[in-house]
Amino acid sequence: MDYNILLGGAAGQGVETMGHILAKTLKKLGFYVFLHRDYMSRIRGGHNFVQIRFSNQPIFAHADDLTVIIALNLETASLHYARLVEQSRIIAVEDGDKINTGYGSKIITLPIKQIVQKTGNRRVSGTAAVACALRLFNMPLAPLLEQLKDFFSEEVLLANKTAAEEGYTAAQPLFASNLPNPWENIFINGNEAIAMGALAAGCRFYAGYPMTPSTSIITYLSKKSRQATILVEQAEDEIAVINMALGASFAGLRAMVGSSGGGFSLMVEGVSLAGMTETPVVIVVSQRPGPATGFPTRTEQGELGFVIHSGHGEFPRMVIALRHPEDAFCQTVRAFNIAEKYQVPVFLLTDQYLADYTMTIKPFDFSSISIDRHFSYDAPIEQYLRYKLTESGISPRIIPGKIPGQLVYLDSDEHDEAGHITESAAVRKAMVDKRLKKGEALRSELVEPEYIGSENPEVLLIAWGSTYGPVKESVLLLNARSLPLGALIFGDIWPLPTKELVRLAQNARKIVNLEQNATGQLAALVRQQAMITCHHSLLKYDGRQWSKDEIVDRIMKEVW
Amino acid sequence: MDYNILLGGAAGQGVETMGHILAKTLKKLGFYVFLHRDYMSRIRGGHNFVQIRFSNQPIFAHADDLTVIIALNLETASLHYARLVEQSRIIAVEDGDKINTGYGSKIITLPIKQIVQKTGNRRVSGTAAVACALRLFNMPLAPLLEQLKDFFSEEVLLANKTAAEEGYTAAQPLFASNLPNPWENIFINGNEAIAMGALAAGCRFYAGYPMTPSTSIITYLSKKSRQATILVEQAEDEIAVINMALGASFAGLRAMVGSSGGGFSLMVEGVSLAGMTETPVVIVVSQRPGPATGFPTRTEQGELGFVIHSGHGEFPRMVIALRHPEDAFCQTVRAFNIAEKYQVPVFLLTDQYLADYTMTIKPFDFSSISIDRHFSYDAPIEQYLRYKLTESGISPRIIPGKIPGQLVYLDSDEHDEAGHITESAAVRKAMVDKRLKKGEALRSELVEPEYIGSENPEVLLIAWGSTYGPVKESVLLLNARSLPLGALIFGDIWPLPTKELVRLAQNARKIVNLEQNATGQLAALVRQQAMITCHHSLLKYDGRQWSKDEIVDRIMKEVW
Amino acid sequence: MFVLSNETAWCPGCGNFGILESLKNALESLNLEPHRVVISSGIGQAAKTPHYISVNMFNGLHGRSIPAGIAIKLANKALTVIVESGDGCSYGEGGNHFIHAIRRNLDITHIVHNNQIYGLTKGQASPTTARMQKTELQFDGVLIQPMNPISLAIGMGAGFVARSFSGDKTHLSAVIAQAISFKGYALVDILQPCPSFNRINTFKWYKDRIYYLSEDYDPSDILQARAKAEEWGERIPIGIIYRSEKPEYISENPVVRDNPPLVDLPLSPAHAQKFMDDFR
Amino acid sequence: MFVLSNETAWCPGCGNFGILESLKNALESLNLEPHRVVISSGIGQAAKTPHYISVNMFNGLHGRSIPAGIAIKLANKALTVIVESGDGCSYGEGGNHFIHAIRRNLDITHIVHNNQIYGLTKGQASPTTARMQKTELQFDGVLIQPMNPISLAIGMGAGFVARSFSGDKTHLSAVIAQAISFKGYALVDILQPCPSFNRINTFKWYKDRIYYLSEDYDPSDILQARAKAEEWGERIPIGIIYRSEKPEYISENPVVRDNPPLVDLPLSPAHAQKFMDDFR
Ligand SMILES: Cc1ncc(C[n+]2csc(CCOP(=O)(O)OP(=O)(O)O)c2C)c(N)n1
Ligand SMILES: Cc1ncc(C[n+]2csc(CCOP(=O)(O)OP(=O)(O)O)c2C)c(N)n1
Ligand code: SF4
Ligand code: SF4
Ligand SMILES: [Mg+2]
Ligand SMILES: [Mg+2]
Repeated sequence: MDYNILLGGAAGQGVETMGHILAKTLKKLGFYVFLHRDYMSRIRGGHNFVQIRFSNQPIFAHADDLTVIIALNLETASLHYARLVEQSRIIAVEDGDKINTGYGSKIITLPIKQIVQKTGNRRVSGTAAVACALRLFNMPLAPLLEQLKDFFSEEVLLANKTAAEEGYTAAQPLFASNLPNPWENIFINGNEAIAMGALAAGCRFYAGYPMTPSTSIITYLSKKSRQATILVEQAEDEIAVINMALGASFAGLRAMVGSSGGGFSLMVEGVSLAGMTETPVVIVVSQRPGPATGFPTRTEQGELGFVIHSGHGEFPRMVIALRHPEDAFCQTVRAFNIAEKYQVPVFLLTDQYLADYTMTIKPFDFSSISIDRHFSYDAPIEQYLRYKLTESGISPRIIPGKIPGQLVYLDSDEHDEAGHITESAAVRKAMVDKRLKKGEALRSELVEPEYIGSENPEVLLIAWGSTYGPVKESVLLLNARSLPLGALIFGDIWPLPTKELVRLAQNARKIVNLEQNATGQLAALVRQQAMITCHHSLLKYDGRQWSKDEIVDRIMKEVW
Repeated sequence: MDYNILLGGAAGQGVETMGHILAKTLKKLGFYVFLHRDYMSRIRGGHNFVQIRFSNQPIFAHADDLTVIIALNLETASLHYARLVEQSRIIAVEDGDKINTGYGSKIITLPIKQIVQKTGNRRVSGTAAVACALRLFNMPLAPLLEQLKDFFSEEVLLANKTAAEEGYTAAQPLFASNLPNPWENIFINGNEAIAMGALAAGCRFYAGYPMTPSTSIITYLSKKSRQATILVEQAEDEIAVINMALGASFAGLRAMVGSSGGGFSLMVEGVSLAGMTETPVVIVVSQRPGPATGFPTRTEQGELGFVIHSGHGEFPRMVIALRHPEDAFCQTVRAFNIAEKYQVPVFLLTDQYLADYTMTIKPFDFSSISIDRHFSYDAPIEQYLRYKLTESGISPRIIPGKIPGQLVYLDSDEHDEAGHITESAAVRKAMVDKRLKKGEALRSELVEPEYIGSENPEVLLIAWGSTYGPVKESVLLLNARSLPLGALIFGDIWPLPTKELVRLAQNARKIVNLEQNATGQLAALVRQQAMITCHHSLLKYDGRQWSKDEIVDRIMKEVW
Repeated sequence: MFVLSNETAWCPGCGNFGILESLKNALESLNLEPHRVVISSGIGQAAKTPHYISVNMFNGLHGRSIPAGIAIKLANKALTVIVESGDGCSYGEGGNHFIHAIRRNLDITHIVHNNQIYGLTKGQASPTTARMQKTELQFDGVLIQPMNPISLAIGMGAGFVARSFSGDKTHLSAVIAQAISFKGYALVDILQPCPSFNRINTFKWYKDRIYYLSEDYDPSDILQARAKAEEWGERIPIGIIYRSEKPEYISENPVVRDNPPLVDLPLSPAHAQKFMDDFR
Repeated sequence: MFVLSNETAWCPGCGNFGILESLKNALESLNLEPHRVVISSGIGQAAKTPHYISVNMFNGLHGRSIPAGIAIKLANKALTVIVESGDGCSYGEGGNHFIHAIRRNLDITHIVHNNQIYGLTKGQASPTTARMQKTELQFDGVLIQPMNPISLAIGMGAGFVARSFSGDKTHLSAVIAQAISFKGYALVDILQPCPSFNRINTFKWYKDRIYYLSEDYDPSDILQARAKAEEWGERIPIGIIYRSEKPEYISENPVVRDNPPLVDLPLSPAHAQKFMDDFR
């Protein structure tokens, strides 16, 4: 079983809340749940929806085919009607008269007038509709009633419960659902996973300036700031954000910032400062379609080239593309360790899709996490030199203020070992070499991309970051059709690990890059770093995430 | 004949002024002159110098070998002594006692005490030294006396003239100089050439915030602002700079900005805005060694990758690397025409070397310049659509305020043809395609790199921008030694023209990139865009420009 | 003349509607022509305003409405230029442009929809959010003092500083019209309820507190103006708090002053040829 | 205790020397330890100051000394944090941080070497350059009004606003020491001759105009302070122009207030495990 419910309406109608209530109910029932958000850049009106896919088998992405539409307004039904599968239903909360008769027997119109009358509340229709959906899937009502408690205040709880009961009786079971085996899980989105990773890694300073789709990271951390003892600062602008993070890091804290492309643009001078001063920092770039303001609430993988090259001058950095919530958590922890080990900026590339989708996964494993700060203040120090030339290029780092007589000089000019301004050609050369050496050393940390698919793929897909879920599912689907295909999905992406790629490329008949952008940025990177040219590009750049169905479709049409 | 004079001293000692006086004197005598600056990021003290190379044959770069050192302080002599050729002299203005006796007969100590006594002025020693140098080359004194008038006020003119006469008698002619054939020329540096290009192209708005080595562009334009009717604004920061330029361009002016890497970092969000809103703008990025504050007064080609990828999101742009002052002039004019034709940002990449060296060249040809603005307000307009979808991707542009009833809506969000915010996937896709189509069209404008060298080069150097002069001279030198070598020097660099490269690469035994940076950014671009891998890299990143001698040396050692 | 769009992306009950209408009234009362008016805006709910009225629009980046607006005016002094954005955009991200625009005193009108919150990004503190107010990000309340844009503007030497309220369209229309007529930088800070995210500074909260400057209030009296600027809390004055003529930028800058609008000048490469003499 | 470097990149006669020495005096008078003091500076001639004195240094980007300094203090409240830079760095490029730092009122000292010019870039106008003063870029003179940082700071609600003069080291040392002792954001704007590029505001120009606030001047009187802040031209007051205690940020922010210096806290992944419950 693999079902997909769309719940839609205008901004302000409670789409988010009802979607989460339904998803959490399904989660509690033990299903694998995947909730995907599609919303507009406005506070009221327009058209927003969530899609809740659930199954008793693991799932990794949203789907296009719909089993049920919960239409909080009429527009929702008409916009998504075409995606309904054969056996399917629309649950409508509007007056029956206004509804398109073309929907025929698919439509279930809830007796909203009565429910409102009975409950004395005009905002309970969503709850009734969700309950009705549960009934269609032959699920018990109790877990929903339980969920309602978490989302509604005492005042309106009763009304919602009543509405749920009414909605539940408005339909008859229609779809078969085998309740899954219970498993321990959490229901978390990519941004929450990043925030959890930061907390686990001991991040004590997060600065930000609100910008979709990065905002929920700072929001979560701010909620926890007292309990977790993490300082969370909303600054006056993104320039302050990055410079604050570097100040905090200099002073000895693990520091992190986040924004999306536009706000990140304002940080790139600071990125360069991190590079020159060898100050560790973790930077989340949560991509949305650009350029400029672009499509604020939609998704794209448009900043790969920009992030790799961001900031003036030459210095090492690491860029990790996050692939799914669990990866987001683990890579965030890893990013802090690498940033401090090599004293470089480490980037976490995510996007609106991954930021906003919520899925059930196994709880994170905290026992395997280690925090490696690479401070060297235990070693005896004669005269501390912040930029001491060493074999590895990595200089000892100490916390200013801790050792009487020892001072830390951090300098944005080209500097000597002590950190003072230099004009010397020889010192310059030594310092450039030192910094770039760290970039070489960093290569030893690289993790090869994850490979999914046939052992000897004829067609090799390459992809990165958040397309992980849809690509994985589509490969499994195509493999099931006996097509010898596989996908290499990059997480570490700069420096680019090329071993697996080179190996698999040798025997592949066709190499195809699949990206959520219009220019094929991974393909360009692979040409540059591995001298491998893709034969075909699958690109999508309308702000909506690739779905597994779309991928299968386009591979069959264009590639096979 | 090919001579090279170094004039050095502390900041504040008049190195700049005296260097220019000497160079201008040589220019007036009809020589080909090349003045190269090396200075520190401070106002007083330290060590600054200029090198003045001159010949009766065309020259294109500075040189390492010195014929004469004019030492305004003792440090100058000791720092540069090793570079003197066999027959050479040091002109020192300090007390003879303090001078290193190791210099032997090379030293000429000017009777500075007497000269100061006679002139009553302590700051005339440089003038005496310059006159002395002229005598060494057996040149007349009169042109120098003439030059002094342009540089000194009435009050000190006489003292300087007297000093010149004294200095002139302090030595005897030593070097043979054939006065060259007179030719009409100008003596100009790269930044002045850019400024002249902007004026010729009808730029009416230049905004900036001081930053070495871009500052002299705004300084020159500001000097001319009334006469040329160009508005020159120093803004509060570089963010204001770029947004002002876009406002001015929207309103109908040709607009330009300039900075170096750090200031440009602050502009990249604005670059993205230019891309999204299709607002023409010309952006000068005058490179200096980074990251961060780096080496403010020195040179590097470190921003190629950054500029090509600058700004979030995907949009077309053009990047032109300037190669020499004449090129700087022509390309600046061209940049304005291309920016307005395709409604894109066009970048001019220069660096401290090119910004600051001054050379004699033929006066610019104004008669061949055309200004093509590509406005379409002559055409009858029904309802004006700023982002009308057209075959070429280029939409008609009108000046707001000129046509009653017609409004211009410029929008940084993804927008429909009229310029209003959209949430539509289809409109998004159409608009991305429209913008990228312009990038394709723009390829038709590309000019192939300049090739210098043997017809069938065994070794193919590739280089870009300001290394033009040194590379050209070194190729000529090596060709003269019958080495079958050639160099392709890129001006247009994004999109990358690849025809010539591919042709020449086919038969070359070795391809070598020569760059003024530490990571080989051109080589990376060529791998990516032409799938050609360089066999060897010649990189220099100590802040000092490649010289022809150094290039010859390293080619002989590492490549041949 | 000035047509308003029927469709906006604003919430019902939002103060932005009153501002939009008042802007239209002001433009019409001044008999301006739509094609000779430009609004430069940033990003935010307020910044969407020009999409809903028939004037030229430069809807640029968050925080950057001022520099674009300044350059538009400089490029074509025949245009009426209005910079319009939210409190976050104008005083937060765009703070540096704000203070330096005051120094420049160019003839533009700066309209700030001050809902004391970041609306579009869903309710974080803006520079004008009250101390200890809880928001969607500052869960324990805002810890830093709010900015008082009126005193800041007066302290920086602005020539026209006004406050109005989106709930009084008559007052607001008149203030905007006067600001546009003022020769120089004119700030109109508008109290604007955001029912979706600011549950403290509601329509009623403002309504209960505002009072109109009396007929005999002399806006040219700087001392009085400074005192008025500090009034905030129980009673909030609205009206033109400070007004005095200062040297306006265009009348000081010979390049703009002594020429027709710069966009009207023809271009010719030959004009630049004379400068070649500098290099001979 | 605090050692000064013998070698600087400054010009003979520059006011920076007096400031450097006064800073040393102030730090010594307060009995601070060098390793517990941090100077965060930007880029410019003034910003080179920390290179010449034995304290920790964060010599960051032009205009960005404030945010780095703020975070250093927040990260380790046991440190004495001084933000030091030029007028261009602090009021021009860094203007937005300046105004918002005042709002935040964190316990840092902001020392501005105000030479009314951009020194390091060779003589362009800064935000404080006088109207009509000719510079190396503004050949016809500066057309926009100078910023008055003292009135701006007072207008924004700063708790400690002082002006001093690099030519009077006794006065300056005392003012800096008081600023450092002040709990909250403290601004010290220092008149500093730049003999190389500012030929108007010379040592003599300042010397002739400055006068000391009298013994009975009450810096807590806001009205008086506002009036003093406006004095500029023939007579320029120096001293602590305004002083009043306001809620200091650290004492307001529970995360910093209720913990040891954050750098001293141990890190353990297990601490975060409890938050997993949010997602069950
Ligand atoms: C550089 C940048 N940072 C952040 C954002 C995200 N953003 C958009 S609107 C906004 C706040 C808007 O607040 P305000 O200006 O007060 O306008 P309102 O929505 O309240 O009218 C922010 C932070 C952005 N678009 N660009
Ligand atoms: C982003 C950026 N823009 C411009 C510069 C160039 N720059 C360096 S110092 C300076 C001005 C310094 O003036 P001020 O802060 O007054 O210091 P002063 O040299 O006068 O002491 C400028 C514009 C820079 N380093 N970074
Ligand atoms: S969020 Fe607030 S400001 Fe924005 S439209 Fe809604 S009510 Fe108005
Ligand atoms: S340029 Fe001015 S501020 Fe800088 S050191 Fe010289 S005199 Fe001082
Ligand atoms: Mg707001
Ligand atoms: Mg200064």
